[in-house]
Amino acid sequence: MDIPRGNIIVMDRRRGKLRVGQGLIQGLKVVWDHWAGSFHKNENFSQIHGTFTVEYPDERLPLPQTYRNMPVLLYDDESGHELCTGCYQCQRICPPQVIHITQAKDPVTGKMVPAATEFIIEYDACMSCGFCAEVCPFDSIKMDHVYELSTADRVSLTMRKAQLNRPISYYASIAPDLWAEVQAGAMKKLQGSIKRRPDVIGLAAVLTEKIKARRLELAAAAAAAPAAAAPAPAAPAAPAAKLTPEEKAAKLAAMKATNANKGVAAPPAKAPVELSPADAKAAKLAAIKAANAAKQAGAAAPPAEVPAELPPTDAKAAKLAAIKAANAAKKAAEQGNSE
Amino acid sequence: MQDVVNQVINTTFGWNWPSWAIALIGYLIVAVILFAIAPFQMLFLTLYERRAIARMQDRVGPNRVGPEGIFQPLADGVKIFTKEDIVPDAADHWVHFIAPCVVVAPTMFMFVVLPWGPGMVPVDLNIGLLFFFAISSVSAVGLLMAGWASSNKFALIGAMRAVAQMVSYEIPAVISLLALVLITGSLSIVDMISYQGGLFISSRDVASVPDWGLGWFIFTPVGFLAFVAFFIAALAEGERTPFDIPEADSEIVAGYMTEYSGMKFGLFYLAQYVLNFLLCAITSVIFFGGWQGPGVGWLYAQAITPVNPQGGWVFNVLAGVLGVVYFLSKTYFFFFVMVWIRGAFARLRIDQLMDFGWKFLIPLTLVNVISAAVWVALTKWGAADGLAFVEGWSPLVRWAVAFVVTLAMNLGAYLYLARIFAHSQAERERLDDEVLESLINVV
Amino acid sequence: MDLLIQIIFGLLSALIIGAAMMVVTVRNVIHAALWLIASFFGVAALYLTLEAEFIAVVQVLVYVGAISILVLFAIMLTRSSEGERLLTQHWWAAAIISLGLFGAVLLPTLVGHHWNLPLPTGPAGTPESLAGVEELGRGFVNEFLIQFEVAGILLTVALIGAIVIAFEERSRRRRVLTLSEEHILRQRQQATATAAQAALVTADAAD
Amino acid sequence: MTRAIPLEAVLVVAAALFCIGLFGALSRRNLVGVLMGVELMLNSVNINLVAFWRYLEPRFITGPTFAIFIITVAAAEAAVGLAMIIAIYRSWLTVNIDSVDSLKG
Repeated sequence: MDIPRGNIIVMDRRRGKLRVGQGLIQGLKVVWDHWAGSFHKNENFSQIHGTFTVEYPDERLPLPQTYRNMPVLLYDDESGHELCTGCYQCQRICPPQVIHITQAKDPVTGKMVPAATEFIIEYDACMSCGFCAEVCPFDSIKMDHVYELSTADRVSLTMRKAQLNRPISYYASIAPDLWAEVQAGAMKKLQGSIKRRPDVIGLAAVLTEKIKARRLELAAAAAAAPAAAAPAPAAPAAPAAKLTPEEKAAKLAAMKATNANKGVAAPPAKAPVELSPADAKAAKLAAIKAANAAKQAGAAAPPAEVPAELPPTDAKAAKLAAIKAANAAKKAAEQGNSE
Repeated sequence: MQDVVNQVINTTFGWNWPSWAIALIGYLIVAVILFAIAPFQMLFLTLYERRAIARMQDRVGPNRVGPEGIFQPLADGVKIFTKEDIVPDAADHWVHFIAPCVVVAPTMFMFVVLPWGPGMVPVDLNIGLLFFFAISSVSAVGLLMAGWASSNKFALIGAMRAVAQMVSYEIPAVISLLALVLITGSLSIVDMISYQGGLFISSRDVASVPDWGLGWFIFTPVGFLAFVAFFIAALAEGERTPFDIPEADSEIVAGYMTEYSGMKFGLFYLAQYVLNFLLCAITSVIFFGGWQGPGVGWLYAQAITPVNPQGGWVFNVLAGVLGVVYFLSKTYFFFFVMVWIRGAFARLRIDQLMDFGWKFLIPLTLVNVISAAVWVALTKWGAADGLAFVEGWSPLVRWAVAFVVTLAMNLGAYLYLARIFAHSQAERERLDDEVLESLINVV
Repeated sequence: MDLLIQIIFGLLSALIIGAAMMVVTVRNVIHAALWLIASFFGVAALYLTLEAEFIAVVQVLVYVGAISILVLFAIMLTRSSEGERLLTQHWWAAAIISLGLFGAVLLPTLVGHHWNLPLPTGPAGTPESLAGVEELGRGFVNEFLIQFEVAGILLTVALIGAIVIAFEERSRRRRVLTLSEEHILRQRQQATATAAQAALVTADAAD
Repeated sequence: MTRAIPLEAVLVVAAALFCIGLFGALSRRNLVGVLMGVELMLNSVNINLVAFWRYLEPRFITGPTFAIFIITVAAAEAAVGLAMIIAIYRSWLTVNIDSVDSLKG
């Protein structure tokens, strides 16, 4: 007995007729058919017989493109820039208020920059409503398809920006049609915001880490190199037609370092002033600059080399190093002046 | 068992222990075996039920713990053992504590008269059948204790329902068995099994029938009707789904088990599944010949028995194994039927349950008892008992006449009662409507 | 063997008497009923030691399985009067009567009387055939036929009588409506209300 | 059995049970308690009957037959008695015997 799906079965109670248990037998037959049919798997989910069970860890159903689980942040594969501009739209609309954004500022001017320095989503309280993805004007937040998120503790479900970043290519792979719809607009808006982003602000967190490491390397190399030989070989990277984001950033840093080298007459006291932006990178840069300045000022100033060699892992250490370097530079300058 | 113990102790070791010590040891060994078997039956049946019902619902069921999920019951057991035992503050602590034991103990007692194979019965009581049902009615007391001691409304309602149901459905169960007791002429379960040799016709009724172990009561009209009535009553007594009113999850949480947790809850669960196993077993024993089946009788005739001391012990083992296989396969088939019914039917309301039991099942089984009397008269009585017209009929003819007459009686009774019952239900609905009308008029 | 039986008998007697004492002295009526069940069980076991298996099983079936359940039901359906006095005002008179009956009449009579016992049977003597279930059944349809029928009529009368006494008429029963019935009721009320309004309107129009 | 335990022992147990039941039936205030006392008394009578059958006339079935009749009567008595208790409770809202005294002038 095949019951077409989606139809309402109206049972005929057969009032007035003598009922002697035929209905019970009919019911048993239906169940028997299901039992007998359940020994083969129901593959297309269109019949009413067969086992429907998907044995989950072993086999998984393909998820539809519009499936949504948890929000993630997209960044551009090519430039490494995040699509997010820190516009707070998602933070405002989020019903359980689990999105927390810190707007980026230009370290030099102190102005707002269309990027987010920190972006936190508390996955443990997120309810997967998808409002953030819908409201995002830059198509930066998208809903991920990953659903195996369980952890042993609550804290590890608080996702920071580095954990939320996904390349666009990933999103295009899980939801190609959805991405194709918005791709043109999103990329155009991204180009616009990239123009307004100084330095490395707005780069994906995974890249900034690498850039940081690379910069330190370069800075150390530059510091170790003799001052006279500095200008030309400081930038080892050739000006190629197409640079990877890392190389680009590295080049930038190297250029800055050489600029500092060139500025012989630059007053060493400038270094602490530049520390005002509470940014690690800026501080580090300042440190490097100060060190270089110190080297320029006094040839016989060995302590100045120390801070450059320190591996400044975090902002505080960097700041400390910068201050030390500045002090050392000042001392060296005084010595030089007195001599 | 006692012969074996006697053989080992007094002949092999030559200790010359008294007979009561031998008997005690024999009974102890049997008891230990049964106490080991009962929980394993429960473990197996839980898995069996879950897998079977899953298939009926187009699912797979538990299949992750071990191959095909065979260790799932053990995992459940470990879980239940590690749970905290919570007793409500307002509970009557002693009664609350004793109730699970009172529920479990009778189910263990019932194993005493259950035959597993030829010559494999713990105690062959001459009132075995009555013992079985007398003991099974004791667990009702335990249920009532559990429900009352929990001092919980749901528990009390569940216990009341359970007891009302058990007491009501014991009557049709016992009366339907009474018909077969009339035919067999004995209350001993072993006698009932040995009556069922033959081939569709019992060799006791017609001596010329070959003994293939297939002369089951189910092939007679009396036995069939008794089987249907008994199985329905067994469903009600085992609180299986169409009658699982006492623990209707959607209405009264878990009935009398609501305030139980941990191993006490596990004991209720154990009692329930062991009772289900026993009911299936007694169904298979009484209506489907128990261990009777092709080959068992022949094998047992070659074995060492009090009748035939010169047999070979190999035949003992073979007959035992084959008998137990037949018995267990029948039993598990009936458990499958229980699961099948669970998958198919919805739960009854308590008044429907009572109506069905008292107004349909009991009259039906009473008619069946009269049919059984007719059957006995037509197949066994002679001129000496005042039944002169059967003289000269061959046993087969007498059997056939008895078959037709009892079939007509039972079928007629069934159809008539179904009609009456349907009318009474309609009348009931009409009365309900009247009450509704009167309510409207008041308002 | 004899010692074993004596020990078992002693334990059973203690169970029967102790449980019976609890039945009449315990304050909680439910507990009294549970002790009553224990006493019934002890009596059933005593029947077993007396080799009356059928009576023992009937005892369990009827007393434990039916009567005690009835008693428990009756207790639960009636409100127990906790906190009031357990015994009547003249309980001491009852105690004196019972104790006197036991100590002064029954005990001396039973112990002092000489019973004309047949030869003791058991492991030593030849086992004597006991009247079993079959004899009992034959007796019921031969010599005790009238009594059997009377007992049957008594049970039927008791069944009908109990139903008649405890029966509440359906129309007098307090009834909780189901959701669907409530819905129907409300619908009908609305229908009657609108009909009445319509009647009023027509009456106004007629005026 | 009959050798190990004297008939008197069984009869004394039955007599003690009877007296306890009598005390319960006479002194309990709860009607159900009274009924329980009566049940105890009936049980003791049954013990007596079965004991006499076993010790004196084991080949005849008179003892068990009477025991079964008494059990029948007890069942009927319990059914009717408890129905009456429920009926009384319905009209008096109590089951204490000294409260149900509307016939007392």
